[in-house]
Amino acid sequence: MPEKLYIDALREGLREEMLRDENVFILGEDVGLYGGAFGVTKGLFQEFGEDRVKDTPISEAAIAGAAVGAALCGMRPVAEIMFFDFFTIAMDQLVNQGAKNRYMFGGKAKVPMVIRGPMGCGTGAAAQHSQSFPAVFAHFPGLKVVMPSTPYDVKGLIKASIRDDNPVVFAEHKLLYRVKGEVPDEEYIVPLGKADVKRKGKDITVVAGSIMVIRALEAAKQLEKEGIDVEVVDPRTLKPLDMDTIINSVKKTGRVVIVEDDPISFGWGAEVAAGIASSSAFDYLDAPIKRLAGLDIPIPYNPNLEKHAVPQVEDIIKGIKDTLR
Amino acid sequence: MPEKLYIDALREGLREEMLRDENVFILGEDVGLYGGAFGVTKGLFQEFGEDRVKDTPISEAAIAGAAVGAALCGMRPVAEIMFFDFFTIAMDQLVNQGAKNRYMFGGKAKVPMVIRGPMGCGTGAAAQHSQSFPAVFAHFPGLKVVMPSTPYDVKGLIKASIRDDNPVVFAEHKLLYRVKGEVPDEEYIVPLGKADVKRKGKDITVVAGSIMVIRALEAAKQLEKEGIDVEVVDPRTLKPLDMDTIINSVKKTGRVVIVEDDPISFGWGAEVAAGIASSSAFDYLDAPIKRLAGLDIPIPYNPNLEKHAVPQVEDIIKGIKDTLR
Amino acid sequence: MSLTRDKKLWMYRKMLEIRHFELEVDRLFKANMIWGTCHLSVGEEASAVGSIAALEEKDMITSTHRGHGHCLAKGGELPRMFAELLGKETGYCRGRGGSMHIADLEKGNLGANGIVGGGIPIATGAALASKMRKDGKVTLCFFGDGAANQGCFHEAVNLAAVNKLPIVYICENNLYGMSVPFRKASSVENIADRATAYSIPGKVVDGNDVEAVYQAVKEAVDRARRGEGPSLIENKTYRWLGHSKSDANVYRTKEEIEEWKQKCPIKRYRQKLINEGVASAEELDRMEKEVEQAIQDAIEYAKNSPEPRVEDIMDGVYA
Amino acid sequence: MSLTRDKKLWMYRKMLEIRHFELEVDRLFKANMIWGTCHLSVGEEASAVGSIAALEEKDMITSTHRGHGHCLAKGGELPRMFAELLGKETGYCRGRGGSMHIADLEKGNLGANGIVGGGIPIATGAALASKMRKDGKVTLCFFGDGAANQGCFHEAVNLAAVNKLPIVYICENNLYGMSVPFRKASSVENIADRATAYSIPGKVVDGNDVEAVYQAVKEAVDRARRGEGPSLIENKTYRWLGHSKSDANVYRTKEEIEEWKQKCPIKRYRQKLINEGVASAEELDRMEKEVEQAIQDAIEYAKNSPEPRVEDIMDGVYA
Ligand SMILES: Cc1ncc(C[n+]2csc(CCOP(=O)(O)OP(=O)(O)O)c2C)c(N)n1
Ligand SMILES: Cc1ncc(C[n+]2csc(CCOP(=O)(O)OP(=O)(O)O)c2C)c(N)n1
Ligand SMILES: [Mg+2]
Ligand SMILES: [Mg+2]
Repeated sequence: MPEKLYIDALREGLREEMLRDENVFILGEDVGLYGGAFGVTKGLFQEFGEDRVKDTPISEAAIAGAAVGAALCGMRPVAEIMFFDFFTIAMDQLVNQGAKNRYMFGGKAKVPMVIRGPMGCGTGAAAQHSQSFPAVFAHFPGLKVVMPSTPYDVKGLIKASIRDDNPVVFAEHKLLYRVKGEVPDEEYIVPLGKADVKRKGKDITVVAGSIMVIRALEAAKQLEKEGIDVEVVDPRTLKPLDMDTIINSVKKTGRVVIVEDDPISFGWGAEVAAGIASSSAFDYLDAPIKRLAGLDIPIPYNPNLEKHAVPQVEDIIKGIKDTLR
Repeated sequence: MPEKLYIDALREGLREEMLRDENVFILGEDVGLYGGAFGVTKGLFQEFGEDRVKDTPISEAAIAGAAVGAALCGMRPVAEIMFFDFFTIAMDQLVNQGAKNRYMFGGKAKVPMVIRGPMGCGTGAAAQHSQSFPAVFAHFPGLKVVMPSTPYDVKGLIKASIRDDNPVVFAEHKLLYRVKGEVPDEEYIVPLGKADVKRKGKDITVVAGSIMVIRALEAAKQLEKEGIDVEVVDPRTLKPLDMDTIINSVKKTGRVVIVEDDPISFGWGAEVAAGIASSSAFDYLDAPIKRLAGLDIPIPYNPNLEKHAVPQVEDIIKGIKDTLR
Repeated sequence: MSLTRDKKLWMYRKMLEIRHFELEVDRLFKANMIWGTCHLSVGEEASAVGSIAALEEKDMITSTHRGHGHCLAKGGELPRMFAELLGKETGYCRGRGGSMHIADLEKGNLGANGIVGGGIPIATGAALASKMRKDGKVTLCFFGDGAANQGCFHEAVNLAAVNKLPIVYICENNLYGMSVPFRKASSVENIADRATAYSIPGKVVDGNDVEAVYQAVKEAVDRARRGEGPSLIENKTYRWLGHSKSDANVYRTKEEIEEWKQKCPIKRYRQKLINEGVASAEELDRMEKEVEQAIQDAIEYAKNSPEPRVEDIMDGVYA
Repeated sequence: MSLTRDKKLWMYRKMLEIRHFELEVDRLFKANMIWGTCHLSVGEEASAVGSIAALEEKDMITSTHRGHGHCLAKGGELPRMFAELLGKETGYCRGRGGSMHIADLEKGNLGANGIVGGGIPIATGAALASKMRKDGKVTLCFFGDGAANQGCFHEAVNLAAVNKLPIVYICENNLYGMSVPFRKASSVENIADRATAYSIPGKVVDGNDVEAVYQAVKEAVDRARRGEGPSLIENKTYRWLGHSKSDANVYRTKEEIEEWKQKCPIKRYRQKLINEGVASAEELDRMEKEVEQAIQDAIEYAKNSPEPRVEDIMDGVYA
């Protein structure tokens, strides 16, 4: 299978859906000629023209709101928000309008839109350009929340998200854009709501999302040498959340470490932990559920501090060993 | 001790702090002559004048942002947002500015502000005027989140919040405004970060917040007749979250039900459950942790549906019995 | 753009329908038959009707928390509206939405909105869809004077203007945003003056003159349909009743309210229609009777409709 | 409002300081000595300096992502700025903030901002505080042409206008918001024209003429200090370099950039100072040498400063 960068796989997914359905269009800041701040939409403007790859003013609320309105009228907008932190500016339009419209209209409207952008730290962009908080959107009924970790997933999931008839928050991660992985040439989609066992193992379950999947796999690789067999489960979508796959894994291994890159308090790991603790897996647990996550701080600029703000491979290795002890 | 309404106790707290410190002022929509949509600020305009009880345009982002700016300059603004749902409009100013300013400026600024408003359903206000989502703010480092359930607490906590040098999200509940309770005449404050055991019991711990404290206490009263002795713990503040009090209670009773009125997925109950599951209380648990919460739906208008959208006293009784079985 | 007799009578009838509908709603509210809250537009009927009269059927609107009039003028049906207010399964939102969320997508009503200003970006997105699809539709976006101070107003109008979208922004300036007088909340003489900030046409209209509203909006709609972009129209009007169900009206004088009642858009239009010989007093009285009857029938329908079933409570969150 | 010789020389020196500071930052960036990203204002120095020259020391500013110039003009110290960019404990933010978050509260700089438009409501709140405290301070609020399309711009300026707050909004229009040309993003000839929407004075200024900027801002500051409310000033200018560290500049022509380089605000002012006999070429050259030396010293200081300690990582989230 050909190897591709996450960013290229994502772009391919966008492009294929635009070719497939003329209602799909892209809007956002600098998505046109410039190709997006991170280059995700590079070349699409040239291929599809300025109507379908639309530069907007710097107006995040209007971007999201216009996407909601266009979606209500049958278009399938894909809105890019330049950094995940800026989703907060578009919050009302996402959670009070897009998410609620269908239910409060009595199940009579569809809002097929995607709003996407990069979260996460690791590039020195500091407090207002580095936060991950996908859990926030998963708390609002009516939204779906996707958090792909590999080139394969990002392509399959963006396609599924665009075809989904609901508003989807699509959380990428800056550090993943340059990660390589296998991506088939044939068309495929990855359905929303299915977790993926990224590595099979029998000693302990690591539930990791987004960038932490990469780090968890690296930790697993290193621990393998010490004879520790780690299973890595990637929820892939937070809403719907595939607790079954997670619970089955925990039942098998009896131990679980959850790894996320958002601030630990009230992050998505809490929901996963709570889900396990109130599930049938409870009786299989041989150790307390361990959560590894970002510190409860805004992301600092200094590279060394920044690195310490979220779990690294070493932290995951340590967390696993602590739980196995 | 005199009995007072929650709304009156809250107003007393505001008034006392305004008398105590001339830097405290109120701003928001219709807070002046009108006295606020729910009447929280009634009379304060007449007493303190329009400079200190300031009607604003309908501009939630500017209200929050102006509060941040005024707080940076040493004022102590108390901003009213008419309904909790509208906090989303002010989100960026709260989470990217107010919450992060101090840390990203190297610990050199203070943002002593309170932003308050009513959450919750039960009045037929439907999807855009009924949602509770305090957990969202608790996920952003730099914010404190308070969620008072009684007249005593609301007065003591608003005073503590106003005196706190950090931005505080103060989540009231519409249905609590008319609840009565004892409020001493002498001055007091309730410190942020201290949970309160609202009822002592030995058979099971119920962790309930905001309106659910009232319902949990009612459930406990009814279960007492059946010989079930329920301990009700009210976290009171979500950030800081007093896990110690909760953990100690769970160690004592060995069983726990968490009751909240926000949508269950990724709500604050998840954090509490996760906290218990990764704590020293884990070994004391005789049953899986039970979470009762709102359904994952926008709040419906129809009163019967609305009632079924969040836990009622009967649901809590049932949840407790299920966990004791 | 001269109005046909039919159109004139349609406008009169719609205003009557709205007036009687809302007075009945007020009555039902006071009788505790309606849950929650609602916002009545009594006194403002000419703005909704005159504006929407300028549309074709395929065109779209977004409405506000004070949206009954817009819904009715855009073809909303009385029985389903009452049913919604009574929280019934037969209502526009199957009882899930209530007054603030009535939408009628088939008729091009993209919904009332509980968020002040919330509909403005949505309308703009609808107009963007029309432009991309070249479907020839125009969107009318209603909002209040208070809403014009929301950031999303600014963002959306600018977005529409740079893209020359087929949309008309209609500010219904009733001089108050809840209790706060227009002049205390908005630093501008007329909301229409804000058009300058986007280089689009802005026009102040006597919002109680249904034909004046029609003419102004028609011109803007035609312009939009020709692909020349958005306009901003401000209908100056007044709400006779309180802001919502609980409102002691402390912020307005009785005299001011009385003065505006004298400017009743319906009475005024009735006189005009009679003076111009469009219809006789008797014809108009008969029409009013019909409207009243339709409203009573609709209330009956709503009362007799079934409640939503609790088993269905999770329905409709996701498509 | 005639300028003293000292003031003129101060303005020239500050522009030089900013220019040389930023060129050094660019160099350090390219040498991988600076982490993250940063936005340089080379070519726009007259806007920051002329505006802030109109302030008294006690006055306040809010700045932007392109904020080095504002910080320096408001009294920011070179060593602490370099130290911040190098992520050092001695930096303005103890290495926690970096370029986009430098604040200097003691000098009245309420901070750069990573959120485009994010500082506008904050500045407005600062001005509200001044009005309530009657402390006589005026706040200057800087933002870009792109930021003027954010909703918070609209909300904040309206809030300031209805309250007659002591604030001056300064739009630094450099013709682009990242890659998007002003005309494609903003449906208005001049951002200053938006003043009409709030009934406040609006003025377009040649942003590369430091004295013109000073005069316009001074007038607005005086007005604000007299309690007459806000103004909106638009400094038309241009950034010579890319938007941020990674920018291939595909959206602008070489010719356009070259043309603006010809309008260099520093060269222009130098000529003026010499022509008017304010200073000789030698004096100005000497000044430039001093500035260059100060910058080299500052870089040394920054390089030799300690890194923040990981043990302190949790410090400063809460007061
Ligand atoms: C975002 C938001 N803020 C506040 C409210 C509460 N509220 C409902 S209607 C209203 C007044 C709106 O004024 P205007 O836009 O002039 O419309 P009008 O009610 O006068 O028709 C307010 C403040 C709301 N629903 N949404
Ligand atoms: C809310 C927000 N949206 C987008 C960005 C990304 N961004 C940073 S600077 C910039 C352009 C800003 O343009 P302008 O206001 O004209 O300032 P300039 O960069 O030209 O000085 C953009 C889009 C951001 N930082 N914040
Ligand atoms: Mg109004
Ligand atoms: Mg610019």
